[in-house]
Amino acid sequence: MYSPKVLEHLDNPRNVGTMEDATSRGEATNPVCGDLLHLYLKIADGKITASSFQAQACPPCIAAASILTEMIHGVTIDEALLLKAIDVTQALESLPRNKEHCSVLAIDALKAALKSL
Amino acid sequence: MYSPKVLEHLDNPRNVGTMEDATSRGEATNPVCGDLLHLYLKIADGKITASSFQAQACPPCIAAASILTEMIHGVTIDEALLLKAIDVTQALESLPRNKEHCSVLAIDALKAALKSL
Amino acid sequence: MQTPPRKVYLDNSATTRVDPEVVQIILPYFTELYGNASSTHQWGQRAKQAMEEARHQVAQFINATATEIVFTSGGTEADNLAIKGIAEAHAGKGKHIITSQFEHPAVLNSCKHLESLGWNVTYLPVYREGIVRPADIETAITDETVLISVMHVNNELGTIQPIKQIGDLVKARRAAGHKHLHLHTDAVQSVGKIPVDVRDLGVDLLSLSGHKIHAPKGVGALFVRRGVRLQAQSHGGHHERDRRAGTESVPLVVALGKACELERLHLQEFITRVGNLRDGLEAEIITRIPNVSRNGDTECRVPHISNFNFDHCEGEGLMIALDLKGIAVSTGSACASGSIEPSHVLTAIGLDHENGRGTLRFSLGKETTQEELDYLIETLPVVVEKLRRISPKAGVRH
Amino acid sequence: MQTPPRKVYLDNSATTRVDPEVVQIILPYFTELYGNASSTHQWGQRAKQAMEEARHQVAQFINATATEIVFTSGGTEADNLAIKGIAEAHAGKGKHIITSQFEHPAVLNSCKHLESLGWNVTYLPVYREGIVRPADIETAITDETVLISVMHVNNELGTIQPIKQIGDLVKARRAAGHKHLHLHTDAVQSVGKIPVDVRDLGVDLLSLSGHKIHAPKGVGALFVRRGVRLQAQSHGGHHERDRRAGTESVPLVVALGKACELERLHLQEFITRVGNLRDGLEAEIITRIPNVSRNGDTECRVPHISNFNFDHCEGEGLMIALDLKGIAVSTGSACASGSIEPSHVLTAIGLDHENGRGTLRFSLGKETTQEELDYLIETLPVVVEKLRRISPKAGVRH
Ligand SMILES: Cc1ncc(COP(=O)(O)O)c(C=O)c1O
Ligand SMILES: Cc1ncc(COP(=O)(O)O)c(C=O)c1O
Ligand code: FES
Ligand code: FES
Repeated sequence: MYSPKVLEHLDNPRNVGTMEDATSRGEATNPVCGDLLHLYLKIADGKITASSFQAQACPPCIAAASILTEMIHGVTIDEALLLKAIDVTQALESLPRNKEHCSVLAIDALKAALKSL
Repeated sequence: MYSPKVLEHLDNPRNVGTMEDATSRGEATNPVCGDLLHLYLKIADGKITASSFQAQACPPCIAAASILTEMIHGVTIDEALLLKAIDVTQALESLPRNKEHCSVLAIDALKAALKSL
Repeated sequence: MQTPPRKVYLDNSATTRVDPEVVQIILPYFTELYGNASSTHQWGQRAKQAMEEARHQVAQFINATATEIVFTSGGTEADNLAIKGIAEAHAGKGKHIITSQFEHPAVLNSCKHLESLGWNVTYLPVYREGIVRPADIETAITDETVLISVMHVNNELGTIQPIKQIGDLVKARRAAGHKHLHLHTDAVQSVGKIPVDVRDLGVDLLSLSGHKIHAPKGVGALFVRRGVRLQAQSHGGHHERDRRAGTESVPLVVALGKACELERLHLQEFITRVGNLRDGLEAEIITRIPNVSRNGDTECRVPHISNFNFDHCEGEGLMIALDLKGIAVSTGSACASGSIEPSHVLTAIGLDHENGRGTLRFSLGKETTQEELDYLIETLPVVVEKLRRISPKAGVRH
Repeated sequence: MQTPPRKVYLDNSATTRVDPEVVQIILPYFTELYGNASSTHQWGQRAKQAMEEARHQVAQFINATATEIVFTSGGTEADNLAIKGIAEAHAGKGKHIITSQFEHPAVLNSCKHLESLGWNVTYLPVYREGIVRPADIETAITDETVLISVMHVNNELGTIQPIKQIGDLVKARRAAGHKHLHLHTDAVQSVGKIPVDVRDLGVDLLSLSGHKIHAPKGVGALFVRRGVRLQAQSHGGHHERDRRAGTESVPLVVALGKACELERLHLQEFITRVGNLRDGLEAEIITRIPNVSRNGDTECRVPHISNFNFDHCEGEGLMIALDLKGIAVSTGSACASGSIEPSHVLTAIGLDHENGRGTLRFSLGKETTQEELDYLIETLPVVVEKLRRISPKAGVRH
């Protein structure tokens, strides 16, 4: 049902946890499924130099958050603002139709974190 | 579905055919299924000394007529009049519920033949 | 003389032997790949994959797409779902159905059930040849008509119905604004025997059944053209895209897929080989046995069915006599057995008690051999003659 | 340390592995004894015999008589037939049904369908313990009530419902003149797991499903007490004494019969052995993993199901993580998978999003071993801990 990439990220999620010295953080929830995502960013010179996440969420949501932290590593804020849910989904190879909103949650958390700057 | 006895009589029906020198004959039809039975009797000294049948009918009906010709062999008219459909059915070991009327047809033909005396 | 075969099965329209290749392929789904296709773990996903592959195989065989295939427990359920499913979903547009007098009981009794709920049903005649006339359909259609259901091939006679012509007619009506008109065909007896192409036929719904094409009993499928609204008849979980609730029988579904693939690969060969065998059989019967006649049109029919009437005999007696010799045939539809009513199919083509009672259906299969038919041809005249000797009427007319 | 087993199937409430003995016994019905049970020749009669023997086996297992057993394509069809069949046959007497909030979708959605046709349905609460209260039924019954349908065992929690008490209540009402009151129980999850006796329970109808008791998917049965009037839902031939049209799947029916026989012979052993395994598993989970709780009554339940909530985890994540380790479990009912709604069963026992999302169901089977559970017990704490480390909430409360 889930792509190998999703399963791999679920089995071995990247950049898990809080970040003491985060320069910004963002939160997103999906009221329908109750999934919750926290994203922490460290930004220096207009670039994302580190990120981490916490999630109480379904597997694709965890995978989306995990891969997002990889995708935004070393990326400028402007570039990060251009990222869309579909980019996350494609990075995960694919998501079941009824789970595509999980990528949206990851992007929402990113937007929230960048807004909090 | 049919008892071995029914099948045996169907495979090897007794006393088939018309009888040139019959002393009486009886006919019975079932209007529902269209089955038709002719019974021929030779009677001497109040006893049935020979019988034969013709049928355009379903298997249990043929078997019923066939076994009836055996059952009435050497029997007095009074005894023959006492025969009932259930006796024929029992002689055939058993009949499916919806085929019990086939024995009735055989008995009807017998009654008709005896009445024509 | 060679010793005759002891078992000759010529009742392939009643049911078929499961292909050993099909059996082989389903075995793992009992004891290894036994997951529930609704489960999201490995066991479930493997089962689901297998099921979806089977769905493709079925779709490919009838030129449909996989999402248009709904798996059911058999032909009867497919017919019920088609007829009641369309009726319930479109009752707001009208309550009229057109069908034929000699449909399978699954169709007829679904229609009768709807009649009891206030629907109007027109049962079209099929004439002596056992073929529905499109002109009759044209006459019967009203604005209230939501469904036409005509079988592709009749199970007793083997006659092929003009579905494509009816399909054209339906398309024309629909183009003229009669949007709620649907066409269903019960193809249980045509699939695997003649080419069946849902696009070419122009049908909206088509039923098929596994056990008529060498898959096990208990599985079938309904083709539902994309966009056709249908009310599910089985309520429960979200199986089959909400069109049929109930845990799918993965092994049976896999069997149906494989059977469709095999039938697809061997269809042309079947038509030629079995058609020749059947024609040879008929020629022999006609030559060797007096007072016989064939029922139904002898041109427009499937290659494997032959329906004969033997005057002055009773069909059940013939059937049992042949059975005692190891030969399986049927007198009319298997479904009607055990009742003494004459088959509704024979009645529909105008045969009465007298002319319809000596009827036998021989239905050949992909495994039928000339040697088996030779045995039948030797046995049949003896059996017929024996019953005729018992008959009071045979003498009269001979 | 021994190498852990690679495949541990603990989802026996979703479906079971077909017993190899059952597979062996059905094989001849595919390629040798392949007749249609409606055919009157040898092939057909052999098939029919086998089917009737199976009917006896099923009947014997639940203390019914053979003629009271109607074979269906599964539990879903049995539930549909029971509910809609009773409703349609007795609508003249009233249009009220009583059921519970946590029935299987086959029951719930059949009831919802009837609601759309103007029926009144009362959905009884099941409380925190997941058990219907007979007093609530007593309150809900009106003279209009024609059917009470309460499941024997809930599929997610394993809790046993007081069917016998409800049966007594129904008998009392009936004795007092309420003749059209019927009692149905969905026993799909109790048959083969605890003793099931239709006379003792006092039910009029009871559903069971083959694939939950080591027969293949695609077959089930409905017990219909002698004398109970039921409207067939599948229209067609005269199969199953006119209660369910459609060519019966002889191999699957034979499988169901054999499975019932095997379950009957091994029921007591199952209860003891698997009950001990389950209790041991629960003790270990509670000891080794903090912040867990069991859902549903822990006394009045079947021996093989265990339903846990793991705080600050998401059930699907746990399930998939275990799946990656070769262990199959489920989060709620398999039928609900693929949707993001919380299970209606968990909602019914008062669990909300927050408290219900970390729920796993372990369902043991007759083949489950201690070694398999040891592997689970080693794996589970690691998996839970890993997900909790990701969770923003776990930190807050630990
Ligand atoms: C034309 C036709 N339709 C429907 C059916 C019913 O299909 P099934 O036997 O799978 O229920 C049959 C077979 O009996 C048939 O011949
Ligand atoms: C309690 C209950 N009822 C009914 C069913 C449906 O039975 P089937 O899977 O045979 O359609 C199930 C299984 O999913 C069940 O657990
Ligand atoms: S299921 Fe809701 S975000 Fe994934
Ligand atoms: S079926 Fe009519 S007499 Fe036998």
